Amino acid sequence: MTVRNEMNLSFESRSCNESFARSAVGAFVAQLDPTIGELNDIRTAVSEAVTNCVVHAYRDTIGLIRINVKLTADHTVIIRIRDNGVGIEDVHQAMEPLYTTASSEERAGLGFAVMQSFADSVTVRSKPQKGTTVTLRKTFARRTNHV
Amino acid sequence: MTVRNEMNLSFESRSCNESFARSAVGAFVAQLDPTIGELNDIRTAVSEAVTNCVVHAYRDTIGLIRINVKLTADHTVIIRIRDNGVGIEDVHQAMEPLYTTASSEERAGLGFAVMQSFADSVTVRSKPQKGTTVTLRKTFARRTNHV
Amino acid sequence: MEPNIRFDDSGIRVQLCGEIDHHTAKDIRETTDTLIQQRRPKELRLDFSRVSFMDSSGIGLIMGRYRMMSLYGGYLKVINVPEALEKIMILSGLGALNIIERRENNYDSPQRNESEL
Amino acid sequence: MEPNIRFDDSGIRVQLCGEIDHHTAKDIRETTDTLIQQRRPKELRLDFSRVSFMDSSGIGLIMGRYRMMSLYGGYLKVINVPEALEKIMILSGLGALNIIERRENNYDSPQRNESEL
Ligand SMILES: Nc1ncnc2c1ncn2[C@@H]1O[C@H](COP(=O)(O)OP(=O)(O)O)[C@@H](O)[C@H]1O
Ligand SMILES: Nc1ncnc2c1ncn2[C@@H]1O[C@H](COP(=O)(O)OP(=O)(O)O)[C@@H](O)[C@H]1O
Repeated sequence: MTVRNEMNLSFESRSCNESFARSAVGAFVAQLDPTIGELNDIRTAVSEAVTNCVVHAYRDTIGLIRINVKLTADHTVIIRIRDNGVGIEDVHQAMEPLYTTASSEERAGLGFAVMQSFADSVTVRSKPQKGTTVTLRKTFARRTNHV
Repeated sequence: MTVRNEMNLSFESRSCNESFARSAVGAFVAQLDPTIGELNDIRTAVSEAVTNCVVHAYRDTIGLIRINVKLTADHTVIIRIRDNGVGIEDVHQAMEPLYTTASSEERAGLGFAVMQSFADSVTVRSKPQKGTTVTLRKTFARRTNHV
Repeated sequence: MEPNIRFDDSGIRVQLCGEIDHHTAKDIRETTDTLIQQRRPKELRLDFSRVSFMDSSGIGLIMGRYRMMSLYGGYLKVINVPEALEKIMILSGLGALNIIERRENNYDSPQRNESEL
Repeated sequence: MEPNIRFDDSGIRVQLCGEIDHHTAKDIRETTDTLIQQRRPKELRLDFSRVSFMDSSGIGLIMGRYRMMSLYGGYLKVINVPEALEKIMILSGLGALNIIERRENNYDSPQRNESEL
């Protein structure tokens, strides 16, 4: 896995940054010449992970969200989204579709389900009171008109 | 000067990141609801500063470019672009229109002139062999349909 | 991002625009709920034809309005879902509620029929 | 970003597209210079109508082609500059070279006159 290009991004957990985060990651990933559908998948998965930091990790506070994006030689994007928030006690349970600890705020409990469906793989590492790291991976179809 | 929102970005000095950098900064600055012209000014000034890091600061090497963007309560954006490259001996001379040390590569020597014309102010701090920090500032016109 | 609102015989149609995420859903929720409470329409139609992006916050938004309309004895329709949003609509399980209509005539083209797929 | 190229009686017209910066200027330069060397046209027209962004790398690109055309005894014209690029074109001092034409007919609309402003 040769990394061809890499970027780091950090910003505060304000909800107005959700749209910025997916735009910035999208602009970087565009270098791999994804289809519109693939780009939309990435933007959606990133939006879910970042929203979780805003809504859950830093509930009632403002904290730092850090994103690392790697583009590899084999048309794969690896996106790591990190927070130093409350963390998740039971990651397995958290990833179950419809499970949410914030139903009063109309969270659908589908964040992780969307990430899993829109990325090729999702890995979650979390420590209560320490924070959470979500890693998304997606390989784009090689297009004929692309070198 | 109350900072309302802030972000940090870092990436390698590859020329394909020039377009990513101005897109990411543009997406963040869009929160201040600038006009299309104001947004284009910012994108252009950022493109000049980032290109200088790619072309001059890290000539023949790949190094890290770091960008910090602050949005203040009074509709001002402050953008700091930093490199740890070769630095500039004589900043005053470097900022003169048409001055360039890379005319063989068709640099027009207008990078700083464009930054000065497209931003409200440009500050340059540099140390030979240490690197350069360019700070761009621009205040957007308050628009009537905007809170 | 302010939604356009339109009243007709069969109820209220809310034309959503732009990107729907956790941040923008808040305003849409407030506008829509005020309308529902004031007007108690029989039918609420959420028109997605001009929505360019949506994440699971949009699903929460739809589910919440669905529940609210049911509470008041009315019903919700989700209309004109663009192709780009089909994947997330399917994944959400909203299909089972039978509230999604793929194509209805657009807000801007009243000359077309209100026929449904 | 590959530029479109068109030949006509008066020379060569190169239709540039998208964003011109230090990164994309490289390819444009190579394509254009190969053309100039192979064809030695009397006139080279760079059409900016579809350029959405340009920084000072674009100025370097224009100046370089200007010099090259002069070298071969031809001349350069910069045509159809969009409003968004006027600010940087003015700042560049290119105006003094008298090579910028604000409006010429567009590549895509040959029915219009080749009249100049
Ligand atoms: N970054 C995070 N920090 C802390 N808790 C999280 C984080 N991400 C997810 N969670 C927990 O996992 C649950 C499920 O997340 P998700 O599937 O995205 O649904 P939703 O965000 O709609 O609740 C959340 O309700 C929350 O309890
Ligand atoms: N980040 C930087 N690091 C080192 N040198 C720089 C940097 N930015 C500018 N310079 C120097 O200043 C000169 C003028 O810069 P500029 O006005 O942007 O014109 P150009 O980039 O076209 O040369 C450059 O040719 C270079 O010598």
